[in-house]
Amino acid sequence: MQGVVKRYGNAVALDYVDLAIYEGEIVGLLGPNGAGKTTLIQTMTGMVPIERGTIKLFGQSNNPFTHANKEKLGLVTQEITVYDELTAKENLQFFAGVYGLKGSERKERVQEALAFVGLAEYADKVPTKFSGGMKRRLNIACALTHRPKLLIMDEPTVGIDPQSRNHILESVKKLQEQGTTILYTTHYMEEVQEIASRVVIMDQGQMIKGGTVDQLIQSIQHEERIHIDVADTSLLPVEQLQSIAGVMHVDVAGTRVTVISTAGSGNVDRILSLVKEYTGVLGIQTENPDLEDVFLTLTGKQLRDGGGEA
Amino acid sequence: MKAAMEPQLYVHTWRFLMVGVLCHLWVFGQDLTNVWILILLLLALACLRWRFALPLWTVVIDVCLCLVYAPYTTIGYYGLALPVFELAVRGRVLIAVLPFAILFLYEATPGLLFLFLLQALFVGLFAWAALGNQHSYKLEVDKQRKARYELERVKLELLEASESASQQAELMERYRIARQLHDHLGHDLTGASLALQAYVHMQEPEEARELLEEVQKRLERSTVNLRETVHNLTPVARIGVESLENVAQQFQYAAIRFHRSGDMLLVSAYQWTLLEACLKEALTNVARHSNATQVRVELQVTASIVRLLIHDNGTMTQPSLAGSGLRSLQMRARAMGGSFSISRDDGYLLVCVLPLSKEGAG
Amino acid sequence: MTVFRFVFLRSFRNTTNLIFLTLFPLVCIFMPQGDPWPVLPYGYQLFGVFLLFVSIRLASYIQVDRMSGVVKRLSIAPLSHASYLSQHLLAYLLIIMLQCVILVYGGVLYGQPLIQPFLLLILYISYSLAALAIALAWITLFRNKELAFFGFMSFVFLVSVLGGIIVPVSMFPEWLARIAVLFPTYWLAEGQLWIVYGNELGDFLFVNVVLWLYALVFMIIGSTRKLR
Amino acid sequence: MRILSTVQFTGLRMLRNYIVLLLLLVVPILLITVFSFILAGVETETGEKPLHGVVKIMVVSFQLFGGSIVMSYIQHEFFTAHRMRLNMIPIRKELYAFSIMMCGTVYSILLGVILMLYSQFALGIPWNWAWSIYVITLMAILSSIVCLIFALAVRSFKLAERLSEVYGVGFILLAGLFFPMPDNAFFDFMGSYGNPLMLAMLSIQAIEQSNAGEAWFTANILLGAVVLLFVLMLVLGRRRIG
Repeated sequence: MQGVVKRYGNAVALDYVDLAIYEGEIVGLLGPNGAGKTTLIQTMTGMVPIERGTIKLFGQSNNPFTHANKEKLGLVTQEITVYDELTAKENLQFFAGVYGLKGSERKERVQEALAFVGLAEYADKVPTKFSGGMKRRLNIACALTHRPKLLIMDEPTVGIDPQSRNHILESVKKLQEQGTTILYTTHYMEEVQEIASRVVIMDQGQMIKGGTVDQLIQSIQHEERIHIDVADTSLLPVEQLQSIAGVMHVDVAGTRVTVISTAGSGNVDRILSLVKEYTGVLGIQTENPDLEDVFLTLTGKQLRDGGGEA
Repeated sequence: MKAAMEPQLYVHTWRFLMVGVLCHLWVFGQDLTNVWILILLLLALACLRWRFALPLWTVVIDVCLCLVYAPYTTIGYYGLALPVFELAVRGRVLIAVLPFAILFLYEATPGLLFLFLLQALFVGLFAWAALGNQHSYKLEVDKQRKARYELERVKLELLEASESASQQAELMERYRIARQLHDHLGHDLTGASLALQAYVHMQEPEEARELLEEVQKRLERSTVNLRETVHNLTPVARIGVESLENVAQQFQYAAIRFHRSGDMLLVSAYQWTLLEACLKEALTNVARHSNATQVRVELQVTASIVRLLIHDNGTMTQPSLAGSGLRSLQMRARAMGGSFSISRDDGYLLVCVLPLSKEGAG
Repeated sequence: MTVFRFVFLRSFRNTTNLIFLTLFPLVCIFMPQGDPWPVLPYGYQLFGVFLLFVSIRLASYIQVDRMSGVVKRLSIAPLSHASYLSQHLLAYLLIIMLQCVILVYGGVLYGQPLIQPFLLLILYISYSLAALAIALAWITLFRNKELAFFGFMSFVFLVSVLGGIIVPVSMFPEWLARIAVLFPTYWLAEGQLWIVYGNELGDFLFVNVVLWLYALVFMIIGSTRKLR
Repeated sequence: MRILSTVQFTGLRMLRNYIVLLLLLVVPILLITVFSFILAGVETETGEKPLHGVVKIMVVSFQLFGGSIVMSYIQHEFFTAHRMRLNMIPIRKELYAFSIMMCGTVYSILLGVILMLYSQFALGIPWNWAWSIYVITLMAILSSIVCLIFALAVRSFKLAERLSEVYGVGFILLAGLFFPMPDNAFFDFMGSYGNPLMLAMLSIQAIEQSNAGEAWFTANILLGAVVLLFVLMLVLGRRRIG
């Protein structure tokens, strides 16, 4: 898509956005709430019309949302969009049917999709009996029966257990190996870090920065995180910690203090001795930067603070 | 609400309002039940226009319906307000006036009907103008934003060019210093050094004393020369972190805490300019718009980046987006491969990060 | 026609729904005849109110689709919104028609004085089309299923009283009788009057056309595709 | 006295439940207004206005549905959403249930009184205040108890809800408000002394005709039903809650 503008009322939701997704990639789309991620997805799937600019889908730029093109698109919605009255299998049959699959082919694809997300044993159960993770997996399976070329996943892992999440991430990787292109939005940086081949960061309806995970981390490389578990956080000299040279951010949560500091400045020692003066240290751990820190460094705000709606 | 200002909303509301007026006429008139069909049909058309952009010729249907019913009921005449309005909304004033001719066929007091059609015409024209305005306004805004982005792109290239120019200048300057040192000091110091070597092997005390004097003279001259060269090279203006500190110190509107860390010499001159501009802009904003009492300024230099953070405790949040000053700073920061962000969630927070690179441009 | 088939599957999965859908027409058949009003047995009068309730129950499936985001998902599938809606409405109409058939022919078998059962069936079908459209338009106004349902319930009470299903229009004062005409329920009562007393087929057709027009208007309003 | 502190919030929740307000206050007001328009000029040969009876029976009949408020709150607190939490809280559960029931009943009576006020001052329908409120109170308590019995006796909430609707609509039907009931002993009984709605109406009418004996008699039947069902409710409640 190129130079896309979209307004809601007088508010500009997308402001001359350019984005290209190439075949076989997993693109991670990051951005705080209200950055325009959802609008971006809605425009690129033709759910809402755009005001300016062009959208090119599978090489077709005028009227890209033909039925033939839509057959190659898949969407995993943020909400769990399955029918509660129908069993897992019937849900899949329904969505497969909408995409024009029939007879034995549909049967096969449904079985395949069920097996793919690991729900084959639960084919004849209704989703109301499922756990959160299983519902999510079913939600994903519903977008797979027609084997989309481009799969858009809008926060597919909100609110589920780690096991299901790993399962989902594995499936996403597997899909990519099978040749599916994937656009993945999420609030969880570690997910993007794990699977995305390229990351795009959005803010206020504009693209801020793009590149591979490594490139982005490289740009702020020389930073580290120091987690210290202490006996009593109320005694902590937060002000003094902040005034140590090279310390960029101090965060206290529970009994854990997190300090973001310049790498190689020998600060670990300094911070530790300062903390020790005031309270007992129970444990310490240092961490190299991840995408979360990229975002924090670039904008000074946390990516995930609101959670929920994107 | 912003939505309340959408002219399209008023157009839809007016249509349904007019159908409401027709209903009112029907309820309090003496018409037969059959006439109710006319109102329903007109309502259906209004609904269709609400959902879809019907082509203009569809008003012919409205007109025909009204004319068919006109001999039996006055609602047929009043219903003409709808097509009149549709035509006016599309700017076809002359055609919109045509239905007024129907007044001559109308036996009862035509005054009220005339006024009714007239208001439809005027409301329609007004909506037409408003819609047109809105459209051209949007077009203009988009065009301007686009132009600005183009401009920014050009600026970006210019900035990159100026960055490399400044690096060139730096190299030239180094070369000049080297030559000056070589020309003024090198000669005398080499001479002194040679003389001292000769002095070691000297037998005659008289000659040796002369030689020593010579060496002393040369060294004195070198010292003077060195002092002069250095004096000539030292800039009068404050540079680097000093100038930043200076800016901070002269700020009087709020208590300011300046805190720096790292090796300031790693930062290039052109980056100092930007950092200074950032600080000035932020402090100006504090002074002008904010009710902050405390400002925290942090400057951190690491091996690879320099990060400037300005944070105040003001509570006045301005909804306006990045102004032109901030935007240009953002562009310049990006041009240097860095980033620039502002947030107003908790006081005013400005973060500018620039990469440092030892070799060439980042 | 996948959507069409699965609409049936969904509506019949719910057993209370099934009981609700079949039991009521059966009960209506056995309700007594009033004197001098209404012109048809009471069950046939109340069935008009009941159809409105059935419509909102069925239409709430579409609302659930809209709220849960299924519509979003389907909007990127190769399926136009018009065909989504029409397949739903067609399926619902079939379900309602089945009830009408049970009611009318059950009544004939039981021996209720229905005068012209076939035309009565047609009247019911026209009316249920309008009722479905009204329910569809109604649910587009609400975000919450519960609120939409209970709001509709209140709406139905008022419309059936004002439309002359619970109380005969002939009892209304002059001005209220004219307002009654604005409600679709009035036309059901009017059509039933024709079934008993009318003789010109044109009048009956007129009643049906009005009901179809109601259906058209409300269907246009209800056809908006809401993506939250 | 921990229970007392919850009463305030139960009350607040009820006042902010707009669906209940819509169904039990706005709809009846609209309906009786419409009926007052329809029946405005109608008079019987004896000079009575049928409007008065219709409005009164409507005000009373909406009390039949008042119990569903109590039922849904009890369901929410004791059987579904808050079940686990409630088990953990150190209060006497039967007292809490009782306080919810009282709140719901008082709320229902309050809505009834608002309807009476409206009909008296906006539509000019004369009420015998003290007695009518007494009868309405009895109706509200009865309806709460009946709905609670449904909630306690049936496992599925949906079914209990349906049953409470059947209770309300059923007695209105049996009273012959929609259409006349068949003429036999069973329906005769259910259309008079076997029907709480008719008992309440008979009682209110009797007091208006200064027939105190009849009024007390019918009201006492209601009271008896309340006491009987209350015992039944206690037995059931001990099994499910206590």
